[in-house]
Amino acid sequence: MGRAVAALMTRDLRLALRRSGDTLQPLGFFLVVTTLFPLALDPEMSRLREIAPAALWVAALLSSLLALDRLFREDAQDGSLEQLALSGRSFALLLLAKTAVHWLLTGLPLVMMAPLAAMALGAPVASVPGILAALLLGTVALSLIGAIGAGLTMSLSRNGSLLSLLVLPLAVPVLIFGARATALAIAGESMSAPLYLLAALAVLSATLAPWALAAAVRIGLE
Amino acid sequence: MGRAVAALMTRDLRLALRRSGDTLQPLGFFLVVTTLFPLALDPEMSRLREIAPAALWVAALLSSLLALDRLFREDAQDGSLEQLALSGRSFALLLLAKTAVHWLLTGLPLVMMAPLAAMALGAPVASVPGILAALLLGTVALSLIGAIGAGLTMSLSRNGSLLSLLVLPLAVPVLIFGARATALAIAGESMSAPLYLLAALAVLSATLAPWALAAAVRIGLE
Amino acid sequence: MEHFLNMGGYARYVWPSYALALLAVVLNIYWARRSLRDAQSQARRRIERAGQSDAIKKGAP
Amino acid sequence: MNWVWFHRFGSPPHFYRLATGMTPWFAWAAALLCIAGVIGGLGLAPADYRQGDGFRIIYVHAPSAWLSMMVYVVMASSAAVGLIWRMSVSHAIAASCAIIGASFTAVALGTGMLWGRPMWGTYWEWDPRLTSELLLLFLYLGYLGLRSAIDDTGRADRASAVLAIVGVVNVPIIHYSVIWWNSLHQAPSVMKFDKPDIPASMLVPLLMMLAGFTALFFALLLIRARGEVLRRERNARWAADALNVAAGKV
Amino acid sequence: MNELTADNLHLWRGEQHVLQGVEFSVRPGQCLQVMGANGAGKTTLLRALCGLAPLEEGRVSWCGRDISVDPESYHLQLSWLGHDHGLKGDLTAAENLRYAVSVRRRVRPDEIAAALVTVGVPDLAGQRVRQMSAGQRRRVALARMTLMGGALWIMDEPGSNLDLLGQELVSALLRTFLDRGGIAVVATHQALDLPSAQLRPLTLQ
Amino acid sequence: MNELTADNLHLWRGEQHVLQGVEFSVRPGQCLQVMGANGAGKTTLLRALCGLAPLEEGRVSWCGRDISVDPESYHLQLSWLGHDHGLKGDLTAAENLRYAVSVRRRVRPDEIAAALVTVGVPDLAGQRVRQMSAGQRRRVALARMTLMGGALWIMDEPGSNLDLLGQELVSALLRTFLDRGGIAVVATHQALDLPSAQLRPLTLQ
Ligand code: HEM
Ligand SMILES: Nc1ncnc2c1ncn2[C@@H]1O[C@H](COP(=O)(O)OP(=O)(O)OP(=O)(O)O)[C@@H](O)[C@H]1O
Ligand SMILES: Nc1ncnc2c1ncn2[C@@H]1O[C@H](COP(=O)(O)OP(=O)(O)OP(=O)(O)O)[C@@H](O)[C@H]1O
Ligand SMILES: [Mg+2]
Ligand SMILES: [Mg+2]
Repeated sequence: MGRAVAALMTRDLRLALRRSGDTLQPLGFFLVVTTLFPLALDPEMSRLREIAPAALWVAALLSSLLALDRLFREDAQDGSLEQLALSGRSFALLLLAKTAVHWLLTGLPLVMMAPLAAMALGAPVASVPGILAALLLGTVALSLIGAIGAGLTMSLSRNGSLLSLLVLPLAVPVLIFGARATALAIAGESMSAPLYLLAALAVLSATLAPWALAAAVRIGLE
Repeated sequence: MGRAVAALMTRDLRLALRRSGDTLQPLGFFLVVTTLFPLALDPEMSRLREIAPAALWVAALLSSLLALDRLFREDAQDGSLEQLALSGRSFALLLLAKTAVHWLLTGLPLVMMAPLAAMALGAPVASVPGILAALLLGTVALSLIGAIGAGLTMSLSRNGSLLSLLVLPLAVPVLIFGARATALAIAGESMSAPLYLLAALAVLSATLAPWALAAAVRIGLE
Repeated sequence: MEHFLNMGGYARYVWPSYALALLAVVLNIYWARRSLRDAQSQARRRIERAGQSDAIKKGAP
Repeated sequence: MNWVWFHRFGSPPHFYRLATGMTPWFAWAAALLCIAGVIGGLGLAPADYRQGDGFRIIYVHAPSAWLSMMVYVVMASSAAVGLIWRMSVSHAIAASCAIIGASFTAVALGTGMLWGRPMWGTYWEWDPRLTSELLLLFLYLGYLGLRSAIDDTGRADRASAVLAIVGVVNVPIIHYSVIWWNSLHQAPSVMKFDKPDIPASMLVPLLMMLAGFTALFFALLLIRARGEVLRRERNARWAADALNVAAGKV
Repeated sequence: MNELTADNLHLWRGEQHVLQGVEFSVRPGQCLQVMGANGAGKTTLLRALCGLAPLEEGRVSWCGRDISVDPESYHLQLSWLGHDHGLKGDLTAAENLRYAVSVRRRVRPDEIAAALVTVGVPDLAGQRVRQMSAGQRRRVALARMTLMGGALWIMDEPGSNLDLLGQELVSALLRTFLDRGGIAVVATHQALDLPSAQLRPLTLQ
Repeated sequence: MNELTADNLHLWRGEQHVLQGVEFSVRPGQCLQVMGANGAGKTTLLRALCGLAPLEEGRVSWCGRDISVDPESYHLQLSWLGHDHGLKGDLTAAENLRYAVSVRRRVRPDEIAAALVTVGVPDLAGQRVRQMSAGQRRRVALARMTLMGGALWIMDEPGSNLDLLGQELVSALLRTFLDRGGIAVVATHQALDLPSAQLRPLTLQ
């Protein structure tokens, strides 16, 4: 099983690197959005600091949304998803592996860029570790939730907006708790409460996602 | 020629809005996206009003990017783009028609939603016309720029797509001027300067787009 | 009565609320019964088609 | 334990008969309770000492808000049953819930906004409870959108079932949002398990309305579900009996 | 008079010299059957003839004029069927045909229905292409060929995914087209059932 | 002993009753050739046999056990080739094969090279699938079949887009597989060149 997962993940990573543009798009979007906020309002650091959490998290959520649509659709169209479904390995696990790649390509870069973005938005240095932790948990949850939506809309070609309509309401709790945690971190207060809730959400989605993914994608393959 | 363009546009529209209910989806999408910002902040109208411009324009960028990825790719994969290229009609015009549909599906709904969204984000009523004008110009520019990017992506698809890397830098000025104009409108000041710049950008991309599109997509079809 | 309709100055808010609720109830009843009727007529049509195909299979006129 | 009742319930013909028989009961209960509740709420109950007569909105607001959540739970659980035991009947029930739930969520939002104007001085406030209710509406819309996007009923059932189950997580968040965040919205006073803190003359009509709306929901549900069951029926025989049409005699 | 000529076509794909000086000329009523092993260059040649793939050397001319001079009027004469059929899965067969053909000319619903009858899928007019079988899709694509009109058909393996009746259908369509004075270029692995007078074989290696 | 049995399979597509009580059983060394006109239901049947399409009625069983009981161990025995070949265009042939097969079993580079030789595209190991011809892609997909192992092959029109040598290649691959005691289910429009003892025809309408 380990080899299967490894093979699938390397395949997807290599494909992503071959089309570097698609891979970098969410990151670029994230950058544009986070820089747009300071530009939009005349930059007084105090103000920026107040909206920094919102900016960070909305940017994170939307940029993870950007790459979702492609997550399963192409594999479904060229028939390689059937091959996975019939590989005799746990389909849920394989799809989880694909989701993990999605996180590596959209979530992880955000986490690594967060310090930069946070600074740009005027958050104090001390708050960075907290922000990192929050983003780490949050992006994981977002990738998992988003993957379920992608699986459900995989075989429906036309709807760009349906996917977001399905995913965003589900993703909002993550957004709320993440933003509060970040706000608290920036304010220098204890962020443990929302962080716990984030962790809970991450765990919940991690437990729910595998079967939901497998079920959704199987239905899409019929 | 008129019939050709009409046929193509109705085709793409019908593909996007298979059922009458689908028409509402873009609207729902914007409702959700604009809902995100207030959620991420703890609600105080004053601050909402400040991020309203950024929020609106982020939504605009996102929606155009979401739909962009599939603007030409699907037609290229299933071979219907070749059919258009060999239809004996002006290819540039046909591609422009596709871009127009893209705007109808992503830009127009946003423009129509803008009053509501602006209010929800706490912008004063007086500011609505200005915001509308800015969004109208801005979304047109975004759609055209995005289309060029998508076309180039196709042509480069052998060594991976560079969509975002092409589109985002070009889109940034639109966003900046747009957000600036919106901010001024909300503040109740004169927004003519950024509005002129937006108009200039829209015109520029409208003049560049047709031949750039045709050239890029032809290369992609080889 | 006057007093009742006035709702202590809150008429502008109370009555629309009740109207809205009533509207929703009525619409729901209408929609539900219509969907049932549609389904039934659909089923009838399908049954008749099935019946005909049976007849054809049996070679009956 | 014996599952006979479960399987009988799962058999379309039996369910269809059962539903046909039970609908009028729920309908009448709903009618009586709602009328009584409205009379009691608008007429008999005294004006609130703080909110004056404005509080009377509660008699439509709270019940519809309560339905908005209960319906989703019903939808999600029957969807789960349908997914696990491949029961077309419970899929039919789930499919019937969505529109009802969506409309009552809209009513809760509307009445709430109408109530908010006099009480909070604004129609809309980005308050957790309010926002989460709005999200519930989006959940319903997403469910409906997904269903309408899939042609084949069977696939639509299974796919939307997954969505409903995943989305149920948000319901407790709506319910407890008032407690978790310092919300403008008032905390549960009726839905509290210890003894409620409203005078009986106000409380009784509210309870009547709650019961009435719930009954109304089940009546609507049974009507719709019958239709949905018929739509999913491939073996025409019992359907023919149910519709008293003789199959083949055409 | 219509005529499709290719002289000395050269085309590289990557490192590979795929078309090495291909030459031919086809006149009305003739069908050029392009044969060759997998990877011989049939598709490449056909795309070059359509003007989709740029040539390194040589020229394709229609009625004596190089097609790159005025491609649009050349394309008005041309109907193309490639490996993939160019239908939208979310549209019904009838919609697909209507929109595709309307781009070139005004088309009446009864024409479309008639075309679907000729290709043997009369009752699929209202069905989504996504919900069709591989062969049914190919047939709908053939229906588009018959509707697009034009004096030149270029088809890449028209018979793929078709059953035996389908293979005959392809030959029949070609025969009627050629008899009406059309010019056809067809890449195929199966033999075409055409009178040898009309058949001009061309084998690539 | 391995055996694939289908009893009384019923399946609807939309309003259409596609599979109407299909029944058969195939034993090692036998190839079930599924035939039928376009739209007869071949692909649907094959997908149902794989467990991709849910049946309304009837059961498919492998070695006497219903495949829906323990699908994973059944799928370990199964290799599937559908209408579309399931290769990633941006990966080379060798990469495609390595990743696809590694999901099931450990595979050595020389095995992959050998497989590419057997299907007749020895020099394409390093070429992107996007840059291959239709037939070359199909051959790479066939190479995957030979590498995936398993005792049951289910193939949907393996010969589509293949030249004549390619058609023979398919028959040859099947022969060796059957001789090794494999079970094959193949939907095709062309005749398969197999000893009639091994061939079990099944025609759908
Ligand atoms: C758009 C605005 C509003 C929304 C979306 C909303 C939403 C809700 C929801 C979802 C519930 C159900 C609570 C539960 O059972 O857990 C509820 C109950 C209730 N709401 Fe609102 N509400 C709004 C405005 C208001 C206003 C302005 C008031 C009065 C000041 C109000 C008073 C109540 C009361 C008294 C209950 C019953 C609480 C209980 O006894 O459990 N609501 N509302
Ligand atoms: N984009 C490309 N880059 C590099 N080589 C290519 C490209 N496209 C095709 N080739 C090579 O050119 C040769 C001819 O390809 P072509 O598709 O014309 O073959 P074909 O005759 O159509 O084969 P088939 O019968 O399988 O369709 C093949 O060897 C293929 O590998
Ligand atoms: N998703 C679907 N919805 C409705 N009908 C469908 C769907 N998929 C297939 N069909 C119908 O089912 C029938 C069988 O399709 P199938 O693909 O099995 O045919 P086939 O035997 O593979 O044909 P071909 O030889 O062309 O591949 C066809 O008539 C098709 O129209
Ligand atoms: Mg070819
Ligand atoms: Mg098939």
